[in-house]
Amino acid sequence: MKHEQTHGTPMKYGMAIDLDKCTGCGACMVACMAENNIPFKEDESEKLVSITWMRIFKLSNGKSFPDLDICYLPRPCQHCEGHGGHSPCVSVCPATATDYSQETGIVSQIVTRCFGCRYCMGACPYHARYFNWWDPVWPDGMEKYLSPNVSPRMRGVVEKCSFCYHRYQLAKNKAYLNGGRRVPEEAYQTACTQACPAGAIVFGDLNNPEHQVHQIVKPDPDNGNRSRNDRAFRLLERTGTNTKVYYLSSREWVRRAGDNYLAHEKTGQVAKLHH
Amino acid sequence: MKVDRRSFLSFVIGGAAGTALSPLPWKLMDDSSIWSQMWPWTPVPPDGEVVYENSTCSLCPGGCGISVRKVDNRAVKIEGRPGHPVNDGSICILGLSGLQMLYGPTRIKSPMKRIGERGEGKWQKISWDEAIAILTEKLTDIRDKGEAHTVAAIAGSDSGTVPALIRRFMTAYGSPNFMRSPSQRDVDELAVKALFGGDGRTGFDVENADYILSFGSGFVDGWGSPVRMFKAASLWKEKNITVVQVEPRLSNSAAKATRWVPLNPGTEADLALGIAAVLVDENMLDTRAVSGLGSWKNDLLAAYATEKVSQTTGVAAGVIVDLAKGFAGANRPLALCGRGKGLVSGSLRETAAVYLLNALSGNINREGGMWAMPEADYIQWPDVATDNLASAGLVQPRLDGAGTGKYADARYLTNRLADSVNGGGPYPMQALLVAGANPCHDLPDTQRVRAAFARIPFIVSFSSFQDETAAMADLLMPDHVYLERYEDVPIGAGLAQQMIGLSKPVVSPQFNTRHLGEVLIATAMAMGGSIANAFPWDDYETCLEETLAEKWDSLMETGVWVQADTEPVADTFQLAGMDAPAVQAEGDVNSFPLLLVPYDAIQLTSGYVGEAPFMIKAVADTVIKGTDGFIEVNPQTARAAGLAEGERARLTTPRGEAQVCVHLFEGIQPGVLAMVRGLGHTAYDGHLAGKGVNINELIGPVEDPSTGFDAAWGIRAKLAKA
Amino acid sequence: MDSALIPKGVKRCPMWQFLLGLGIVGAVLAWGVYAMLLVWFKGLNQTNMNDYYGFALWIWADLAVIALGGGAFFSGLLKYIVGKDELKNIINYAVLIGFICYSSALLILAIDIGQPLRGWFIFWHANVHSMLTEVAFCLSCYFAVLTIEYIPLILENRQLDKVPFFHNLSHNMHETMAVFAATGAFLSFFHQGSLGGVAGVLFGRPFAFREGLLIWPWTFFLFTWSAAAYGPCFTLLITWITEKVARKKLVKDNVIELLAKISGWMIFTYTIAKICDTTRWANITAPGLGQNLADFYTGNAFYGYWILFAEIILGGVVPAIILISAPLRKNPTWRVTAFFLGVMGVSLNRWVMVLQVMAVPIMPFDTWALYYPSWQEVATTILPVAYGIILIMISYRYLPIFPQEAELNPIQEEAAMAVEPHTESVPDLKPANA
Amino acid sequence: MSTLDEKAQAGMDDHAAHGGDGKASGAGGFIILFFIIGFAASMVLGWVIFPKLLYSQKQQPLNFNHALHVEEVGEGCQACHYFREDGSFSGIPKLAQCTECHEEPMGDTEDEAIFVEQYVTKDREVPWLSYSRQPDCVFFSHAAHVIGAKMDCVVCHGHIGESEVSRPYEYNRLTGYSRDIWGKNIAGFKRNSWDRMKMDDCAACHKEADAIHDVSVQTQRGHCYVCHK
Repeated sequence: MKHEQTHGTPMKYGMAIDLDKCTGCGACMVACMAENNIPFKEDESEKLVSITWMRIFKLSNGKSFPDLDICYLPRPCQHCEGHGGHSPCVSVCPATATDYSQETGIVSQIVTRCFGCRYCMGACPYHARYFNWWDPVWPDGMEKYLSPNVSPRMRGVVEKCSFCYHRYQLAKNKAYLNGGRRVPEEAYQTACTQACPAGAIVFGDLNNPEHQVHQIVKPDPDNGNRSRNDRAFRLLERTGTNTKVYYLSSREWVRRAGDNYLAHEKTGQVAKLHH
Repeated sequence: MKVDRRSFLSFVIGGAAGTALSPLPWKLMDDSSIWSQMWPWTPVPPDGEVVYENSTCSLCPGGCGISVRKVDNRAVKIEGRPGHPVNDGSICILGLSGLQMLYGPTRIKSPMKRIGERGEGKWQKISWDEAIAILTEKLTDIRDKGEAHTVAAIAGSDSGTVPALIRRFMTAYGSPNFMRSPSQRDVDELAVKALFGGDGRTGFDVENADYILSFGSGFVDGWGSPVRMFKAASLWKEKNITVVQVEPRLSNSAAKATRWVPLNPGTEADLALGIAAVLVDENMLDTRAVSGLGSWKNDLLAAYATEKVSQTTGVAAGVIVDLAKGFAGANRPLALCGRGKGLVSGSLRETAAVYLLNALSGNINREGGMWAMPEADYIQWPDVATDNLASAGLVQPRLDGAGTGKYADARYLTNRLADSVNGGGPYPMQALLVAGANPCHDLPDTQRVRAAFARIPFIVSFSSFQDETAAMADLLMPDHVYLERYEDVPIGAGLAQQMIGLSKPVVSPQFNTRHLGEVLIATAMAMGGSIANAFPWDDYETCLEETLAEKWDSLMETGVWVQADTEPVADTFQLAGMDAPAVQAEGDVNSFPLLLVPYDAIQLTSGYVGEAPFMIKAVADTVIKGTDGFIEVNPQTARAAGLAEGERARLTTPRGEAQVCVHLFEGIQPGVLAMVRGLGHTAYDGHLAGKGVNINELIGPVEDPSTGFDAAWGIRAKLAKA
Repeated sequence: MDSALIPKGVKRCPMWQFLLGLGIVGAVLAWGVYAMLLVWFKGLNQTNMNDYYGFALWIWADLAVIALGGGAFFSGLLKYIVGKDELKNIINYAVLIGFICYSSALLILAIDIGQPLRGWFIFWHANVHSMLTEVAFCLSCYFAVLTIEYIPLILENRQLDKVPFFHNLSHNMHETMAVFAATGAFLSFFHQGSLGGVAGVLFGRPFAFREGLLIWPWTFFLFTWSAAAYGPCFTLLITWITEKVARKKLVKDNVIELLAKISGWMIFTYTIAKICDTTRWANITAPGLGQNLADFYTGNAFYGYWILFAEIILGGVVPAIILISAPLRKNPTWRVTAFFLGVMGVSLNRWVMVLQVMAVPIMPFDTWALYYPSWQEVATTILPVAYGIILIMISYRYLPIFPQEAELNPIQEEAAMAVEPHTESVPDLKPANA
Repeated sequence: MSTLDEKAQAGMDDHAAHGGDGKASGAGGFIILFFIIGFAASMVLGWVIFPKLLYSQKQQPLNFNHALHVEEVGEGCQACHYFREDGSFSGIPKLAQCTECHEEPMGDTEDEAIFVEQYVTKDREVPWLSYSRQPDCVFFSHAAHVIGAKMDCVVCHGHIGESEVSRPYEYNRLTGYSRDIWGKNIAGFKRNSWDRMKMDDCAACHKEADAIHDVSVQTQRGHCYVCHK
């Protein structure tokens, strides 16, 4: 909004996920499913056709017993900013069913606009986008728990994590009622952040120095929004996706697993590719 | 005029032009796309006013506070309740899935009686009056024959008013056979009695400890009060505290620990005593709270020399000394025990050995230490005035043998139930009431449990769900689920505080179900006499309100009641239980060269309630794929058996065999196989039934000779290509 | 029976034989249609695609048929713009093959999208940044051009041609064909290129991503070029197959050789460009993203270095040499081998740019995803092949596709007989020069 | 057509042209007639019959007199259609709200009797048909418009507050949506701002009000999530 942007700097919602704390328990996944009316089938063990906006990957250091180490990595949509808002998926959608907001930094997905070409899924290196291969069917009676805040999707469209944008919408409603426009930090938190029993996820405005996520990440706008925190890394930072989900780990092998490196390259210390 | 081809063509062209200029094609194109945007068969959730209802989750013993979001009359989401002393806003995967249980199709929707063969699944809906009449008639019949003691009841827990009502009913009726589902709580209570000399449980001040030595306790796999433990584990990370996880498999807890010490399965007690021996040897002790240590020190040193322990446990001697020094060097070290989630009663020797470590470091009943918590005592009902029939029944020995002879210290030996019913007991069982438990799936050696159930002439299930035990029942009297009912939830689960939570009806009952408390009161009334007199309440809510007395108002308001100061059971730790023999895995090494150990996963409930679809969806494809269940195998072991990742194999134990898939995992010792506990359901619906293997079909109870509890930590096994 | 419809001066197989052929191919077509309906009514769960394989067999088929259909625009360009007039003897067939390829591509796209009823959103709510938008617009426009190019051919049917309106229409359209050819070439440049861009712009996928020129990645130009190079190969291969099936020569060798030679040089230059591209990508682009060739070609059961060899050497260098070298080119066996290898090469290239892109793990902790199509996908992919064969059978039988056919295969005794019956079927319009 | 025919004629040889001349002009008239018939028929089908087939009507469960209520309750629309504490909009009142006044019949109209007998005494919600219900994928913030932009209800809802009878609820048979959303006029012409409430109408109004959220990188307009959920 023209007169809105003058109200302050645009927001850039993002996350910091502490992998030292994450236990891989799956509460974030289920919180997301429950919050966002995500359907399920009788068999969800075929993970390549299982809709999980939030998915937990299991990372391993590849060593043998007893030196093996594992780490869990929850992967929501990374809400890539790319270069100037041209995230990998948004720029390829032929029908403008997904866009990047300069106001919130959120990559949207409008399922009623999507006609299911799946190009965005091919473009997303994080596999954060899911296709509705089937009609969503809730077992008899279970449709009662569906939330009116998120529209259930139909067969044949792509869906993905929205950073629980509807919570922002609702928080903004309340802000209007209270005579304001800005949504306070605690009024807009994603379902996964709220649920995480380990407190591993921190969500907020990366542009706002008062927000915890900013304080943890300390993004460096002069260096492609890289974190100034030594424990922090982003997934596939080198591809220039410029994601807004930062991960923290004290283990070097975990940080190295977040990106592709040639054998001689040092973790987290390679120049960013320009394009 | 003649309509020739050209005229017709012209008509068609004119029609096409006219159509193109009319809204018909364009509007149809637009509308059909709009139709496709909201197909009539895609549900549209109705909007409405949003309210949040506070309650307490009772799906596990954790006792978390929940806040249920409702839109008009529908519950749409369960969230953690901010500010709650247990979980402060967080919630676990099970708690989040509650609504799928509430609204799920596997609920038992009304009272039913069996009309087909047992287990055939043929039921007839009946009214509550009829159900209560059937139950009353059956129980009266048995009692009138002077055989009241042949009726048994299994409950999920024995704390809180509802289990107390069951127990009261059994007492008034005249049966000593009240049982509860086995768990680590069994051995913990017994250990508190043996070591501290009173009734109670242990509590662990994990938040304030500064060194954690966990003997296989899955502190982030569902041990204790799960959400509280998750939060503690994060706190440990923040405070940079050393956490040592001792277990044969790289569990999630082991992966979260600062150090994982793999050891030979089943040798935890040896390691704990080995560490104790180092502490004694190096005099790194604080013996203020320990009595009777004197001469025992030498026995300990002799029996648990570091080298010897190293051999038994497979842990290097240096590591043992290291652990001892780390433990002794910390200000507030804390040792935990109970494998995984603590679903097995466990061995007294192991429990006592770990508690001894806490005692030797002087952290009993101290900040950051282990507390000997007394039992909750808020249920103060007058004693039951039993009539002659009841009194005669009550003096009979228990079917499971608990409380007498060599099992004098055990309260419940539910693990012995199957053998007892199958002919080993003092008398046959004539009727069984099951509430909040699913023994036909959860008890080890399920085949034998099911055989026992087949012999029981009359089984009543109060389950809300179509579980394996309900499938074996003759009468179904479904309870409300926790979101539809009032209930007090005493929170034990390792907390170093006394707390009571309150479950409140968040939504009105969805089906024709009835509160178990109400059913018990109604049945008692119907049976009349002294039984009716034992239940002086009009309804359950009155009973609950009267019982909670002054706590009621604050519970209604805040949902949780915390006792300010609790007097510990005792401050002195007496040495006991540690000289019992070690519990060995069943089976012969030559025919079964490998060891199968169960492990617990937070994504599975491993308890009374079946996993909701959401939970199963979060299970990795290396645990279940399709209907196949996996076992974790070290690649070396798999190679030796000629098995590759994902390959099907036949797993055989002395108790049974199953087809499994192989998952290669470097996080497990060669020669050991691990299988998750909780799968292999035969009841419920297609979202759960038939997935994976129930490890209880492969493993049987192994009695701890000193207590009678099941202390099986694994079983010998062999693996071959399928 | 249908001899009135058969072009003059040529001989066609008996009706029963024709119908039998139609029946057999029609059965395959019906199988494809059944699969198509299954997909439309039950959804894309009928396929073996998954969230890692959003693009699979169908998109490959699209890319492949469009590349192979490139013979139409390129021979049009050569004939009408460059002025290689001999190509008029094969241009009809090139147009027909192009028409089949492009209509097939559109059909497959209509099956491939999850919400066919909303397919028009790509035009109505177009996102100008998307390569697919560019593809959709240029593809549809070029398909319209191909239709326009194909119509005069239909109108040349002996009976239709008798209708003065059609006759004139056809004649006038022929006159303006140069304009359409130019438009077609222009549109083709963009949509062939955009199809290359589809993979090349995926900057999140180092295997596909290419740097480039202006707004386009290199793959944009490589795709246009390869379509121009290999499209004629396909036209020539199909011509050869048609000749084998019809058991007669349809196009003179000098025409074939001319197009083959041009194709050879195009393949040659394309292969050099492709090698340059691959070298740069392997040594600069991918390593800049922390990946090297071994990451793309090892660690899975299917995609190995062989694919590079098959695509660039077998499908590029070898056919280029054969077609450039006059003695080899003039030898029919070598020539057809080159056509075959070329078609294989470009199809493989499209496969790599679609399916291998999806298969390669990007996040270091991810794994290779392999895929095999379901029968529904196979059937719907074979469907256009069957449809193409049927359209060729009908077009060949009733339309003067090959201007040199009559000359190359003079009819002796039956000529008169073949003409006779048609006078009855259309009594009021006597052909002018019967 | 005739020019085409002449052209065609030029292409024919003499023999054929002879017989065809008169015939062609006669047929030409018919041809035009047939064209007109086809054209007119399809225009009637498309403009008159089709809209009748496309839309269907339902009556509200009972007649509601807005004008009367507005007069009675004062406070205007907000008296019944208010904002909840969380900033959400209450929409059509629930029965409980009505029974605050209508516990007993107020007045003796037939509708009042139906209301009390059928709904109040039976404690059943009235299945009102909402003229302005947007599709499920739409997030419309009344707060942003009414509180934030201080817009009048009339802009989108028209003068429903002055109505004395409930007009029939018209809905699209194919999509099931109210005709108020999808446009009263089949040609898509709007006379009033409330005649249609499709996405383009939202966009047009936002543009007019200079309230364009030009934050979407792709559309240079509002971010999709401003109005979608």
